[in-house]
Amino acid sequence: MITYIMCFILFLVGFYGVITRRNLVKIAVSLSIMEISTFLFFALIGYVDGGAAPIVDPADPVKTYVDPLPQAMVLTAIVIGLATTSMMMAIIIRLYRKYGTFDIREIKNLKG
Amino acid sequence: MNPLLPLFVITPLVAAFLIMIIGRFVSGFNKVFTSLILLFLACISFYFLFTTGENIYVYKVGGWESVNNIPIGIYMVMDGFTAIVVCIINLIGFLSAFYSISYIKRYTAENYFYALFCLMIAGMNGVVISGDLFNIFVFLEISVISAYALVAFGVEKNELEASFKYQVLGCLASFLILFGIGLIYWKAKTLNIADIKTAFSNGYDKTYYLFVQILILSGFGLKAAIIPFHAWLPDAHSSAPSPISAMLSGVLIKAVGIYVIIRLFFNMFVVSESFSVLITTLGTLSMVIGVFLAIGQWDIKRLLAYHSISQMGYVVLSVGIGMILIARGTRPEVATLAIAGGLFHLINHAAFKGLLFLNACAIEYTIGTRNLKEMGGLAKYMPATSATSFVASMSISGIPPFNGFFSKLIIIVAAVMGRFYFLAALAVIVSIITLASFLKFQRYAFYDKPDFKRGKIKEVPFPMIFSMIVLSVICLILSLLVIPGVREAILTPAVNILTDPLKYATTIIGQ
Amino acid sequence: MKGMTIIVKKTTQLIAGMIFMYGIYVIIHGHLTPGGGFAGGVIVAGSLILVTLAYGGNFLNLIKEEAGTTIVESLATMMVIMIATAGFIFGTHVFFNNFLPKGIVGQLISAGVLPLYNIFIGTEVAASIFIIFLSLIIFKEESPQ
Amino acid sequence: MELAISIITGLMIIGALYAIHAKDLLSSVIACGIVGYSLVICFLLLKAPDLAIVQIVVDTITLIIMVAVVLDSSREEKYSRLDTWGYVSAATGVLLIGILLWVFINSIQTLDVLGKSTLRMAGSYIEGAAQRTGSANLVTGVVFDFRGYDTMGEAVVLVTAVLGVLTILRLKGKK
Repeated sequence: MITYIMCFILFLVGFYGVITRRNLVKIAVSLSIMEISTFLFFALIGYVDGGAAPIVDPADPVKTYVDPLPQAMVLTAIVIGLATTSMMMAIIIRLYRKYGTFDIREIKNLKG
Repeated sequence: MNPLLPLFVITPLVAAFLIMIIGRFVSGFNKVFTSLILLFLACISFYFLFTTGENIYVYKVGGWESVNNIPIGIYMVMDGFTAIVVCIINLIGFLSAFYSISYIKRYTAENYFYALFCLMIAGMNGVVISGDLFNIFVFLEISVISAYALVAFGVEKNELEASFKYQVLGCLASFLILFGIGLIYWKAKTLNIADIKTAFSNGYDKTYYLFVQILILSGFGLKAAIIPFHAWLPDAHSSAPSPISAMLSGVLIKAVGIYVIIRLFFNMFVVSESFSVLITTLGTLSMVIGVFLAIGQWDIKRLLAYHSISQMGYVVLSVGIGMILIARGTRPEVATLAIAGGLFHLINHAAFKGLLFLNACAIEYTIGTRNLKEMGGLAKYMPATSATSFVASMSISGIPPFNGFFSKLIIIVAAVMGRFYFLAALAVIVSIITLASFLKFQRYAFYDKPDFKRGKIKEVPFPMIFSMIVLSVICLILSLLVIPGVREAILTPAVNILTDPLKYATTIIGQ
Repeated sequence: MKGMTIIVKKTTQLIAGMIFMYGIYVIIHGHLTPGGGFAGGVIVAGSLILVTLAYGGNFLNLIKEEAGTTIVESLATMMVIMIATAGFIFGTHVFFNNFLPKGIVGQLISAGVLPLYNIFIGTEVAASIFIIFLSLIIFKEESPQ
Repeated sequence: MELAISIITGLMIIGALYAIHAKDLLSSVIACGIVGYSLVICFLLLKAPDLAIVQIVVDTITLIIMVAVVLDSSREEKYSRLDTWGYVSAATGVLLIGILLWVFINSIQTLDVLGKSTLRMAGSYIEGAAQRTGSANLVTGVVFDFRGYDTMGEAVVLVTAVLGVLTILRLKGKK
């Protein structure tokens, strides 16, 4: 049980970072931390004690395997995370070039 | 297993890629091709609307039959409720694409605009017809990422800042949803919505259930801009190019937000009373606060964006009342009436909110400003826009002949019959304030003194007028849905899917 | 963008080719060993990025057409959808059906459609990530400081 | 096994806290990269080699992009006194986190412990899957054959992201 709780604490650390940080890069960093903890959570769910990695070698087929479904989901979610992070970074560099700062509050008062 | 179902996702995807490849050589290609594809999709969705009725079409992607009736592949499901939302997506999508033929000349890189538009439509269609939880998440990401890019399409300062805020909150919502899917998989060990319902209905732990529902509600509630999570909506909708804000406000928050909440909380989770009370309070809060925020606005698109929040509050309120009554098991006919009113208002809001945003865009296209103080007396110069805007304003504030009145009437009647008098009174007050704020919009924009120094104002080009007139005609036709004959064909199948808890699960597992 | 020192250039000459070949290996053996279309595609993109970072080059003449992404990436994704719809036509008339013969488990040509998916998804992922990186570099050079 | 993973997760939490509170932006980005790489170790411990390869490579690309953004900017994060609004948001944040953590701990008491997970939908992915999909690697079998529709959607997500980046980074938006 302790591993799941630690993983959720990591999720909350990222969540805290998104809420309280004002620097754009720090928000992107805490979002990717939340992402990392979600992938760890999926991998923890699929683990089976004594299960082997899900590669079938025809020599000795009979073995208990780890659950492949959460791994398939994480495989897709990792590349989705890469897509959202690269979009986020494109916007951040664009905002930095326009406003000259990474701080949200300054961007808000300059925007007005 | 009819083969038409995958067309909803394949055709926009193939269209997007063809636009990216061919649009570079043939200049006018992307505009015409997108409109044709979306018209074709609108026809298919109308075909589905009139033929599904009570039955549920299940399409097993990849041909994987269920193994001792546990579904293993991904299922595409088309039932009454899905048919309605698919019609909204493709029809408003076609009209916005047709509308932006002349509007998009102001922006560079039209190819990107049309490719992203087709991808957004493909994402929304994918979310609506999929019956698999993780599949909903993947297609949700497609539509939301293309929405981020389209909001930041004219790369000005405030558009970038609005798109950044939208991205941060959207990404946060996606990780909450992913964590919720992880928790659901942990307990139910399957991803098919119907299968999860059977896994959940034979026993669950209360705090686990509460935690999963909080995660899923806050994730999708953030996509639907319900009140505690609405911070991104006004900026994103007011700084996006107008056909896109018509799509965002009219369709995206419904197809990706409200539809998924209703589908999951009726057909996947066991309806629990404490949670339906929470949903109803969120609905009333967003209804009331949305309208009070909207009164002080002078920028047309921000005013319309805040009104979207309050109108969505109506839908969530009436669906919440239906959920409470189902959870209590008392007065089932009032529950069906409340849900029917909610769905009816969902359809109406798509029509008149899309039209209002297109009108705001026509005004901005000719005068170049969105501030109500700097306008006046446009009725003489722009007869078509002012007429359609009058139709839309009257229907959003619920004036009898138009569709808004009938759906709000059904909601208020259902609230009164279900003995939620306070909610019914609130609904009436909010409707009156909406009427006041739209009269202000009409007066300042169209009927005030014409003080123009900027030379002759001419009417907007044909594609814009065509879309606006078609939408205003739809606003009038939709009010026919109140007549029992028409309502039986379209609304009641959708309501039966939601009210009867086990119908969705048993038919899908059975097929 | 100016390249890096001579040491980095020399090491890149040595290892960039190997990384590229390793990426191709991971793509093709996707259905036998761990990794697959996604991992292999990203490794191939990594080797291309390594070469551009080490040697730099005058990217400004790379006109970033406004018309659309490079054809390679769009064609690759089109091919994925074509395979899926091919299952639609040849297989039991079902979308995404694995219609080619399955062969013997563990051999290179064995998993029906899967190697084709791996190859096209791999090229598509490699092209996409390389475009993202290139557009960032070109933007940093073009836009004023 | 569970002890090893909880130690690594503890270190990841410390790394994440440093990444959020770091003074210099570049070190914050690198700390985030390290947390990503330690996730690779967790994947290997949890018998998921597929994920380890993809995560290590994708994390490198994310690190390259983040460093490319942060490199030529003012690396210092402007430290300003927390005004009242800062305190309020920090306090609500911590309160919300406490409630969420408490509810999470209570809610997972009745679920399967780490390693004892039963299989329902995935059961038919394992036995007989090698023959049906023909692929020795079960995860690739699931990704490309049982759930191939997801992977096509996923490839389209990447294409959308590329289009989005190209639209955002073009210099002139309006004519």
